[in-house]
Amino acid sequence: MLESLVFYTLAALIIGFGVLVVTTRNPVHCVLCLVANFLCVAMIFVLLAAEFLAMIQILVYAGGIVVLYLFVVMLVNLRRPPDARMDGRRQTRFGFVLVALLLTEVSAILVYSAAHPSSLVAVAPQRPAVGNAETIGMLLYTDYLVPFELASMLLLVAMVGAIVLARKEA
Amino acid sequence: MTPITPYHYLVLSAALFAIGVLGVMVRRNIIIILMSIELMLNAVNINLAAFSYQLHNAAGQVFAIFVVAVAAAEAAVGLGIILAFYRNKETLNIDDMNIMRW
Amino acid sequence: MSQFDTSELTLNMGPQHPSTHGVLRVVLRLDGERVVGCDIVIGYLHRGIEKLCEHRDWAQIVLITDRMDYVAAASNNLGYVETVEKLMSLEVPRRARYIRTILAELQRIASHCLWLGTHAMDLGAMTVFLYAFRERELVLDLFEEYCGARLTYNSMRIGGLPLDIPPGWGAKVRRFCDILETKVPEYEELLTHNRIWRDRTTGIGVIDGDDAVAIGLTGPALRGSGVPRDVRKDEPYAAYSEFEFSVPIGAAGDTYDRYLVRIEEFHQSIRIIRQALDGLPEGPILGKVPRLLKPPAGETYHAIESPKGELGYFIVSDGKAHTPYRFRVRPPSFCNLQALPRLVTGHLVSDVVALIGSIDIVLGEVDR
Amino acid sequence: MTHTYLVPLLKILVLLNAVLVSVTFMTLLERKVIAWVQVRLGPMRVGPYGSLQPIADAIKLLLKEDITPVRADRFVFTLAPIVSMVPALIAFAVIPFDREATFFGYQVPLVIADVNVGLLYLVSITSIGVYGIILAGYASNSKFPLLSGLRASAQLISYEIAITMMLVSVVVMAGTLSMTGLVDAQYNARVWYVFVQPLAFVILFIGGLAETNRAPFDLPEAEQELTGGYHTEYSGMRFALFFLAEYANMIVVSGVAATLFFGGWLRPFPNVAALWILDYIPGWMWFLLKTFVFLYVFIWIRATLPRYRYDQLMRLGWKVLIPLAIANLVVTAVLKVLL
Repeated sequence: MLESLVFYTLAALIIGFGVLVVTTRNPVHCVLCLVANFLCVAMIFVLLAAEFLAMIQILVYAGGIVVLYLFVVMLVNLRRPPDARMDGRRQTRFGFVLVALLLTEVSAILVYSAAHPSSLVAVAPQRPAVGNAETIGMLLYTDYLVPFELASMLLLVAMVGAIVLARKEA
Repeated sequence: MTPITPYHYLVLSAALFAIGVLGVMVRRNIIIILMSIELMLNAVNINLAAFSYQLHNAAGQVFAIFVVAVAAAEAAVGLGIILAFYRNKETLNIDDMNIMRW
Repeated sequence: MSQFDTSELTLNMGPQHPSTHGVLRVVLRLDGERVVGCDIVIGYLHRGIEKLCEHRDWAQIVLITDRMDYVAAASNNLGYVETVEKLMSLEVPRRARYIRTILAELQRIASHCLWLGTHAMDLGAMTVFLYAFRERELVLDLFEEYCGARLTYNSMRIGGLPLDIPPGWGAKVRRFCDILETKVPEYEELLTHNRIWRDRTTGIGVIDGDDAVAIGLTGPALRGSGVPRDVRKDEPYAAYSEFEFSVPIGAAGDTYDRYLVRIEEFHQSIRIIRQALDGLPEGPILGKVPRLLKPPAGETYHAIESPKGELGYFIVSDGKAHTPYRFRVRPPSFCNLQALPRLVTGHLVSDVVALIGSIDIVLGEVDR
Repeated sequence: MTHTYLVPLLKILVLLNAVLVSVTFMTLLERKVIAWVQVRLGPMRVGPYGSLQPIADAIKLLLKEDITPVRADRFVFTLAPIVSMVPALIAFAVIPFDREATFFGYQVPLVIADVNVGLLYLVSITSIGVYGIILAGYASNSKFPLLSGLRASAQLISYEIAITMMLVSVVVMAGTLSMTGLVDAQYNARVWYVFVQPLAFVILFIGGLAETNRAPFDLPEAEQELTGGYHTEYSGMRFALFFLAEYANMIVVSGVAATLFFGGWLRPFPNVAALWILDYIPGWMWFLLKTFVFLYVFIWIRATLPRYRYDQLMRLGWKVLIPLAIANLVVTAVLKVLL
């Protein structure tokens, strides 16, 4: 009961903030909506017993990546008159068609799978103990060591790339 | 109210993903397009977490963490490119970004 | 490629800003936080003192000079009265010269206390501010006992002094010197060897001796660059020729050296005051001055070492009127302020406040 | 029902009030301590020895006109103080004041949520706090706040790395992320972690100073340089919120330092039975006492040290603290595996 209530509230917030991200004209407000959206998603993760993931979501996404976005938006806004920030629309019709197609596809899959429940989904949704950091850590450093190292390489490359790109040329 | 099933999460995730797609298609400001991509990545994360919960398997969360790492890398490089571009062209309009080099 | 990359930000510091020591306005051009250019806008405190003096008689001007460097009023008085005495070739009694020296040195201590407090405050060391003001308060008390005023003293007369020192005043000054001698190490403990203080001041606003001379720096700001120029030594006035004291100089010419120079001047001032009190002669305090002051036609320039640098007066008398024909001040703050744009360029916003503090300006004197 | 909902709600209510009251009185403490350092009396007029000064301040700030600059982004301008205040408050949720205490026959653990990712929660919540400052800097539409916002975000992000690295080495020692678990681990290890991880503690404390924008790292709000920084354009209660958030953050950092390195609610020498007399002081008193000591040190440092410059601050963070934290982590991990 309570879980449903929390879920529907969060879902409404997520969708609402998502829509705002896409529709708001002022980029700074967009970034704010994005942060709110990410925080709600983090709470969804808590609902899914993935506390560690939720914290990572807040720490890395909301506290790190989006700050970067905010920074860039602010730096860019600085040098422009306010009216130049306004943002027209493009590809609107095509976008909506694409989204409609996407949603149709997803709902078709949902209807189909609801009619033919597969063995995978049938596992009882009781509260499992997979949320804690220990389990994830074990998996990360044993089964998924190679992807993990690759991810760290990716981050390193991205860091170097970002520095090279952002550096002013003398 | 019906109990919350994975379907609920999947619908939520699909909706969020759709919003992200819409943002990429509709907006002109490249920063907001990047932000819409972040929205889509989050939709994916919701899916991963939901299945991980459903299947009692933490692997889903591990992959969600990889997604976060990729998103961080993407943001760093993407924003770096945007800044470099902006310094040269004084615009963020994606329609103006139509040449491979300058 | 980087032709559009001129993202300069113009930052208007002042005239209402906590660290511009009054109503100085500094227009900074910033690249990020780095200063690439700096314009100084002055005049917010302009009262037309020089013109005003041409319409007051000779004795009244003493009072107006108080209002220039209002944290070192006695030095301003001294510079003016000595200029007029030079113009009129008046003989000043020795006792008056001694007391003038004591007053000027006390004033130097008070001014340096104020400088130290605000300079440290600008760099975020808030306690030094109150410590320094505590000692400044003692000086003000001494002045109050001497002439009844705490800020604008009107403490000198052409040809001597208006008042003799009150009984017991000398002992109080001695006691103050003893107190200050224990307190200066206290300031130094908080600053001189403090890692953050050194990081904030060493290498900031370096100017070498030749440049400093070329730009017209005087006072501690010049001596910090290693030029041993001190009017008290080079062209002694009052009773300075009779005392022993040394002129501290810096080596690197940065903010830290200017700080050290001023700290050492505390000690030198104490030394001078003690010698003056020891050798204080008896005698009159006012020389033979005509009732009606009317200096002969002529012009003269006379400078003294005010706490901030060389304070010079250029006075022209036409020998007819009871007022100066032309009155012009060479204020040390004004001339030293010219170095600011040169000092701050290339440094960060935080250093700007350090440098404004380090050249020690008073806007009342800059704008007059 | 009572236990699952009412008790936590009550705890939240009590804690929020306690935090807000102590935050207001922190302002008095700060003014008094700094005054004593500077050989003056501090506030003396309102109440005996000025003890009611915070209340007078609060009333004054509440009654002041709330000005929004004309060119400001009104929505964000209003949002920013809230955004900086909320994370500071909800961070208290995982700080344990004591294992448990008995109220009216109920055994109540003195922590709102003993979650198994408590430490991570703290780190992530504090990382949200930076938004308040950036947004205030942006929304004011004024140059000094803007510079301040840029300074603050760079500063907070850099020092977060060092702090997190350092927290990891504590976690490696204890093998848990739960705050209660960390205290228990110290009890079982028979030693406060400050003696095992002195470097980590120093880094946490320096990082904590920087995270809370306290002197000597108070660059974002340097009055002498940026005329107050991000809150230059704020007035009235919104201005007060920024200050309350800063003080609440100080309490959080002090509480975390006390929990992680000084045994939280444990009395000194918890395993020495001969000091049984110390047990008469309840655990939460010990915790508050330790927290208070840190708060005092915060204020003491502010009264003593000059301010760092922006580039020096970044150099300290990136070239000193982060390498040290990483080295500390590596050494800790190696020793943990070997021993």
